[in-house]
Parts: sequence; structure tokens; C-alpha cells
Amino acid sequence: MEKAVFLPDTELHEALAALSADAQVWVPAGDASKPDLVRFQRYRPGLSVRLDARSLVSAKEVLFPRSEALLRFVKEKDLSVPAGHRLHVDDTRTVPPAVVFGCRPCDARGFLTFDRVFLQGPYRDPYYAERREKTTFVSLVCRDADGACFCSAVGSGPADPQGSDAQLIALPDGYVLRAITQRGAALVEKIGRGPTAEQIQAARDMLDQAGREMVGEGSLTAMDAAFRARFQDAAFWHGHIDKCLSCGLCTFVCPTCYCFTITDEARGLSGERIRSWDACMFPHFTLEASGHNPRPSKVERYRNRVGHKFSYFVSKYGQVACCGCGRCIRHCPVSVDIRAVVRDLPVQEEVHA
Amino acid sequence: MPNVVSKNNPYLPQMGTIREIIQETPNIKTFRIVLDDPEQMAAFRFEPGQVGQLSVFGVGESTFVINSPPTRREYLQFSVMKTGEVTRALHRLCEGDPIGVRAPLGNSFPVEALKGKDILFVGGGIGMAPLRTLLLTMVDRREEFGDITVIYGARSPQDLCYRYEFDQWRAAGVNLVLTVDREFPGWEERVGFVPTVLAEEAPSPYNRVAITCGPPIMIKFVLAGLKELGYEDDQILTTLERRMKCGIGLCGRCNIGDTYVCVDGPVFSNTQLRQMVSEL
Amino acid sequence: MKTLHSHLEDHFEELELVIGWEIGFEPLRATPAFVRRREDLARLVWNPLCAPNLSVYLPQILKSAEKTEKKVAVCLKGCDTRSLTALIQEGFVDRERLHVIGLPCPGTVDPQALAQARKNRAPVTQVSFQDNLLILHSYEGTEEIPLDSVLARRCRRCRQPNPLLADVVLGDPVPARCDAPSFAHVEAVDSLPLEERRAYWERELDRCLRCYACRNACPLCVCRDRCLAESRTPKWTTQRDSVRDKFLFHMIHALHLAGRCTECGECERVCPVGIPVALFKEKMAQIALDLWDYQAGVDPAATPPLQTFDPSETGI
Amino acid sequence: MDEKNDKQLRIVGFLCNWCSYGGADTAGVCRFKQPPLLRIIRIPCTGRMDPLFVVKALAQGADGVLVSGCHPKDCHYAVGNFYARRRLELVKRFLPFVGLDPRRFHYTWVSASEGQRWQQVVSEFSAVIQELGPNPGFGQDAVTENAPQAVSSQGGAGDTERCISPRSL
Repeated sequence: MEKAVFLPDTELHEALAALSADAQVWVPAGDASKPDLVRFQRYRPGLSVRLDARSLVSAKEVLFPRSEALLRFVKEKDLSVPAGHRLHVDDTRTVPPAVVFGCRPCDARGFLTFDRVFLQGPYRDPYYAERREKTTFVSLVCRDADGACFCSAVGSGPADPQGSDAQLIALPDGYVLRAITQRGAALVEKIGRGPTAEQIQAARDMLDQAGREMVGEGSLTAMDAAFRARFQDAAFWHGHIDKCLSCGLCTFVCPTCYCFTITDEARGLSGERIRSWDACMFPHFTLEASGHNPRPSKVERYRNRVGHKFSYFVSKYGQVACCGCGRCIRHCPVSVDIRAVVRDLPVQEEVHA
Repeated sequence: MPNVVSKNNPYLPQMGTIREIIQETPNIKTFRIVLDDPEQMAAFRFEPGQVGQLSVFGVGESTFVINSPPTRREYLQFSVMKTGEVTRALHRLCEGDPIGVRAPLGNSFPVEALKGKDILFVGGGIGMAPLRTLLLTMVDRREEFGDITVIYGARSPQDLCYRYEFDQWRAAGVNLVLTVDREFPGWEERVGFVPTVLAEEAPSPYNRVAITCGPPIMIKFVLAGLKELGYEDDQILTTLERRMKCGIGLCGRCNIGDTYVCVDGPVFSNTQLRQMVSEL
Repeated sequence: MKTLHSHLEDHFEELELVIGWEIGFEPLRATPAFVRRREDLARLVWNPLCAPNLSVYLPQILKSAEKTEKKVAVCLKGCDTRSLTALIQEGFVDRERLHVIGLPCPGTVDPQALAQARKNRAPVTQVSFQDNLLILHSYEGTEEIPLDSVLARRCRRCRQPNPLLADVVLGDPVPARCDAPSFAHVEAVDSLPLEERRAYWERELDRCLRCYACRNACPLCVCRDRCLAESRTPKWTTQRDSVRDKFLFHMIHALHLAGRCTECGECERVCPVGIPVALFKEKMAQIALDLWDYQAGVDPAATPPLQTFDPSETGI
Repeated sequence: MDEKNDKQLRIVGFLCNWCSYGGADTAGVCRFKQPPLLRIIRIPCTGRMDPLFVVKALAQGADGVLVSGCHPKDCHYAVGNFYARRRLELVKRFLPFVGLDPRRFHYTWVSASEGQRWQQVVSEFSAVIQELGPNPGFGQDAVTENAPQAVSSQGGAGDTERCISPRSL
């Protein structure tokens, strides 16, 4: 292992505090009143850090906040100009360095989808890009996939290093922290202690074992053609989607859903143009001012969600826009299973009704 | 290429001022906008068919086609029909008011490929706006194009946009056919729906490209009518509309399959439309 | 589950659709099932995992379905029938087109509570039910968990386990857990000082993602795609990620359910971040009971109190 | 005086066009002295009162909300205030549950001729609000909400026609 340190359980808080000295550190942590409700929170002493638990919402809000100001505007009264006021628009911002510590490989990998769109498309998104450049991802090799996980089915796996700058490998009394990228190496230097040969060996074994593990059945990465063939099969979509409530839960907890809306929120003489999470499952997402809606019901909307992740994104960027974290399945109020929908796309017999 | 959409921050509008407002119809206003930075205004380049996002700070942004031609660059012209939140706010603006502009965005009409061809424009209501930019480009470069026929219809004479320009178009050699849905006192042009007038006029598809824009129901019948007249799919161009937010292919709502109307459109040939998933 | 299946088998010719529950992607997940073919009836299940209130689908299903002689069958627990009653009261559902299968309900399972009650960590491979016991099988062995220890909050205050309105009731009546309306949870919040109450809700609502699952799962949120919370004109909430905006959304939801909420608790069940949003509506129900002695969804002929008035009322 | 104390308290008054609005006018014409806290929003009838108006105003930090309409049985539209009083009583009882002080909300009935009564209503409620002091609202203020509120946003959703350009159409 190139650059690795050992981080005893007992020194975890110390390490997080050390990292917090020059960065915002985001860790999965239990809520004060609900310890099993694990979300990414800014590290602070006393926080109940839960590296062992799967977080409810992905870490996407670290790079893509639920709501952020794109620009601010102020109207300054000035009767010498015809409009009676001058408008000042300001898009300056400061982005602090950040560390996401202890996310799962799927969370880190989710940002590869964002990168394709926000960094490698025809226009580069500066807000995302600045955060991306200043954020280090430390993922934990995952040993507790549940019934909703399917990372292997989308070409990833519980030890996937893609998108991570460093990896944590859990041992009985602590973690081996291994650098993957330069940025990761810089972080590893700041914390932990020199690992023993046994610890390195144990970490290697665990990494090998996790690397061989298959989470989720089959492969869902080559469904582009099947999706297009199924596009107008109303019975198929109704069969799977009639139970959908058309809420935005699946998209909000998803590490790869990046769709957003832009709105102006003003009061008095000043305001902000903000970008906030939006969901393709909401009717307003595509509702035009004329009243026309190209995706008028949950069936078209869910079809677009499936298509975006498993067909459109594939034909545009050559990869699926899904990291297999299973959150949309695990937390769906009515257990809509996107795996089952995608898996059934090429199935010819009528298994759906 | 000089471009007003900032490379550093494509979300940041350039400041402009409304130089002139023209009340086209009871619910359509035309805005003539000048960018506040004279250098930027001088360097501004675009192709016919490209769109811009207009900002009313405090209300929001909306997408409109730049309907002045690239050949006339003293101002950027946008026509706005009052329908939603932003368009209502735009209609409340006055000459001299500041406005934000993010332009040019999207693709454009293939002007070079149209050279030497006869052209048929079929427009309805506000749908004349995207056609006007191309029409005036052709008028200004008249000798490069063959016959130009325009079939333009609206519900009533007062719903026709750019009425004050019709004489100039005709003087430039445009065969302008105007129609309204029913008889009106004093109306001496054609009466009837656009597709009907199209069938009566029946411009030959030989060496001709048809460009159509208007309400969806009109488009539907115009496309059928053009087919009837013998136009092939790649001889028909149209522009699509979608709800848009970012205008730069990121926010994810204006897609039709993997095609994003904001960056891959708004101009599409009928051939392209047929290849898309059917989700209009 | 012989009786549900055999009943549906017997009547299937009269039905165009059956809405019930089936096992989802893992044994502990029951999920709504829309059955249109006889052979799929076998998928249907009925047990304490069948938490979703299926009446939420009825207004739209009935609107989109073609009017035929055939009926839409729907499986409803006791509390769910109150939601249906309220929908009938307000004219959103045509009772004549429904075949209501009422199911006396021993209570539904709270997945979080179940996860905490389990001693084994291995995934459950099979689950069965016996005498108010959940029997969970996994490769680590078999566990027996009393249903009473893992009940959802809504079920702990249940007073309508038996259907109030049904074409057929399958199963024996179940004793109610509460005889009178119980507002213990509301009163617990009310017992805090005012400032702490606000702090409590600010803390709880801070977690809200505004995913609107609570709204969409609510059978009586009948505005559906026209919700005020997302409207820009008028604009009640902004898109900011602020507690106040989240609060205003929940107030819109709660106030629109005043005197209508049937306390099915779906809003709270579906909340991914565990906000006890049903308490808002329970408080409304408590007020409606105090002021007008009214309980929503109990009497199909009654008018909800805010849709009517009484000139002789005094004291307000 | 420090800035906090200097912040003037505000009561938002929703007044029925047909009675209390006239009552307030009567009080003004008669030059009855009233505390200056009240800002009036005229509504066509108390039946127009959405309980959300009350909740939103208080959540955003209005120090008090006063609703006043026609006496029961005197509604211009016959029954508007009968509906209203049910809603208003409900919201009054609901406010404390979410931590909003119910004393900051008052509803009452004042007819157009009752200028004296109007003076009394405003004075008493203003005294209550003065006693309670500034309302913390619900949730922290977002940045721009602290901004001065001189004019509505540019062509904004305020929906009042605005045209300060000298060369308007």
C-alpha cells in the first residue's frame, strides 16, 4: 500500500478535529434525537459519528447544496437614470476546502456523474467546479450491503476507488486509511500513525475480499436499446409505476440526481438568484407557461428518470447515471424498485401487469 | 468567438437596457435591448435562431429567441407573449429599465446550407418571432437565396406581429401571404387557418426548404400539409419549445430523450424530430 | 390469507382492478400492488407489514379509469376506511365504482422500531405472523418479536382498527387499542414551554428535505399537481433551504387538512427524515373535536366543520 | 437607545372592507388617538382570511396580527364571517402548538360606525404587543429578508403596476 496510516477508533475524533482545522469536515452522524437517522453533518466535537451506518441522504449536498445563491442583486435608488434605480449584480463567492470523511464508495462515485455534466459538458459550472477542486473524498470500503444495494450491477462495487481520494478499511480496532490520489495523500499525511505489517495485511485482505464481492444481481449498464424499445409500452410503465406517489424523495436522496431549478428570491431592494434541488418527479419541473406539460403524469416522469439514468446518459456520456447505492429503493414510501424496472426493460414475456 | 455568455460564469447575465418597447398585439411586446458595455455590444455575434435568457431580477429568467437578424446589430430584439410569471414582469418594464441578458444560447438555422434555395416560412402568432430573424437575414442577403414565400397567420389582424414591417418585407421581394382565422372588417388579405392557406398556396417542394413555427396544433397540421405537398423530412425545419432554467444544458428539464433543447436546439429538422423519443 | 384470495377469486369477473399489497424487494417490505390479471392475485398479501394507505390512489385511478360496469377493488385497513369516507364526503370518490375490502387490523409495523428490536443483523429471508408475534427468519436463526413492541406510532393510538365502511369485511373484529381519541403525543409537545416548543419544531423541521412525500402520500391532499407549496404566484414559500420555508410548507399542509385529516399517519410513516409531521394534524383533530365535537371520516353524511358554519355558535 | 429597542413593533391588520375598514376610517375622521403600530391590509370579507395569512405573518416576524370583520349576522355576504370565525378560532388554538404566541393574534368584530370601539380594540391589542415585545418569528431570518423594504421587487410579483420610467409606453 503506497501511502497508508492506521487510525485507531479511539483517535477518530482527534483526527476529525485535526482535519477541521483547515477544512469543513463532513461525516455521517446520527441525529441528536434520532441516533439511527444518519446524515452527513459538519464535524464538531461531541457529534455522534456513525461510520458504521449507511447515511440516509448522500453526500451530494457538500458539492451541490440544496440551495445556493448563484448571484445577488441590489437595487440602488438613483433618480438620475431613467429607471430610477441602478442595479448591482454580484456573483462573488468563497468556497472553503472540504473533506467528506467516511462516505461509502457509491457516494464518492456518484460525483462522477456530476463531473460529466458540470465539468465536461459544453458549459462548465463554476460553482460546482470550485467546490469539486477543494473537496477531498475519503470513502469507507463497504462491508454491509443491504437488500436495496446494487452497486456491482452498475459497474461499481463495495471497494470501488473511483471518485475517492482515500479509502478507509475497517479493522476490529480502527481503520487503515490508504491514499488513492495526490489529494488523498496530502490528507493521509495529516492524521493517524504508521501501520503495522499485520494491519496492512489485514487491510489488504479485506480490500481483496470486498473487491471480489458482487452486490446486486446482473448488470444494468447496457439497457439503452431496451429502454428505447420499451418507451411507448404504456402497460409496462403503468405496471411498474402505478404505485408511485410522484414525490421527490428518490431524487433528493440520490447521489447522482443533479437536476436543479433557478429562482429569484427577493424582498425589498435586494435578493438572490438561487439554485436549488429540483426533481423530475414534480409536475412543475417541465410545466410550461402555456399550461402544456410534456411529462404530464407520474408515468412519463418516472420513465424520464429511468431513461435519464440508464439510457440518455449512457448514449451521451457512455456511462449510467446511477451508482447503485439503493437509497431510492430503501427509502421509497411505496418501495418502487428501479432495479426491477430496469431489469425488466428487455424482458419480452409479460411479467408485468 | 466573442460571446456574451461569460466563460467564467455562464449563469451571470450581462447588463442591458431596454431601448424601445413595441406593443405588437394585445399580449405581445417587442423589446429592443442594448448591452450596457459598448465593447460587448460591438463584439456580440450570433446566428439566426439562437436564443437568449432575459432576466428580470427579483422575478426570474426566461428564454426567448433573438428575433433581430445578425445583419442588424444596433440592438437585440426579443418578442414576449404575456403568459407566465417572468413574461408578466417583462411586460411591466419600461423603456430605460435595466435588464439582464444571457445570449447567445442554443443552435441556429443552417443559413449556409439554405443558400441558393427557395424558402417557405410558415408561421402562426408569436411563432413568427424565430422566423423573423432568418427572414430578415435573407432579406439583407437577398441575392443569395431564391424565392422567399411567407405564410403568416394569426387569430385576428390585431394578433399579427411586425405589421409595421410587412411593406418592407414585400418591397424586398418577399411573397408574403397573410391570413386570419375569420373575416374582419377592413381585412383584405386571406381568411382561413394557416394549414388551409398552405394547401391553397401549395409552394413547390422542388429545391425548397420549409421552416415552420407556431402553436403545436398548427405545427401538427402544417407538417401533415407539407408532407402532402411532397416535402421530405430533411426539407422541413422547426423550432421547439420547452420549459428551461439554466439554458446551458445542465439543469436537466428540457430534454427530449438525450437531446437538450437548450443546447442542441431549438432548431431541429423533421428528420431529427422523428429520431427522438416521442415526448413532445 | 385464504379468505382475501378466495374472495377476490370469486369476484374477479366483476372487477377491473384490485389494489392491494404484495411483498416488495425484501420480505419486510410490503408495497402497493395493482392487480389486473387473475393469475397475479396470488401475489397479494395482508399482514402487519401492509402499511401503505391505498385510498390515496383512488381519486386519480377513478378519474383515469374508463367508466365500466366493473369495479375497482381496494383493500383498506380500519383507519384507511376513514380516509375513504372523507374522500366520499368531499365528492372525490364515487362509492358506487368501488368494491371495498375491509380488513380488521392488528396494527402495522414501524420499520425503524423493528430494526432496533432485532438482535440478529443478518437480512431477513422470511417472515411469518402468529398470535401477534412476528417470526423473522435469517441465516442467524429465528427471532420472535411481539407486534406490540414494534407498532407504528399511529397504531399505538388507534381507535378504529375495524373498517367503518366496506362491501365485505374479511377477518374477525380486532379490539381497539384506545377507546377514546388519544392525544397523548400532542399533549407531550403542548406540555413544553412555548419557546421550547418552537425550538423543538425548528430542530425537527430543519431536517426536512421538502421531498413532499408526506403530501403525496396523504389521501386527503387532493390538489395533487396544483399544490400551493410549489406555486410561484401566489408565492407562499421560497426555494431557500431555510427552516422557515420548510415550516410554511408544513403549515400549508396541516392547515389544509384542518377538520379533514383522518389521522392515518401516512405523512409521518413516509417521512425519510423521521419528522413527526402527523402531530400537526393530530393537533388539528384535537381542536376540531374540542370545538365542534367532530371526527373526520367517521360519518359519510357529515360535513367537515370548516366547510359549514353554525350561526348559533358562541364563544368564538 | 440601541437598535433592537428602536425597531418599531408592527401589527398587521386584516380588515373587512365593509365594516372594520370603515370603522378604522371613522376613528380616524373623529381623530381618536390610536397607537401607531398597525399596518392595515384591506380584505373583501373576513371570509377571505386564509389562516395561513396569520401563520405566515407571525412566522416572518410580524409582532401581532389583528383580524377584524363585521359582527356575526351582519356580514355583507351574509355568512362570510361565520366561516371565518371557525377558521380563526382554529388557527388561534393551533398557534401555540408550533411555538407561536397566541397572544400575538387577535380577531374581533367592529362595524363601520364603531369608531370608538375601533380605537379601543387597537389600543388594547397594541398594549398587549408592546408588553410582549418583538416577535422572534419562526426559524432564522434568511439574509435578504433583513433588507429594507422600500419598494417591491423590480416588476415583481407584487402585481401592482409600476412605471417610474419617464418614457413609458
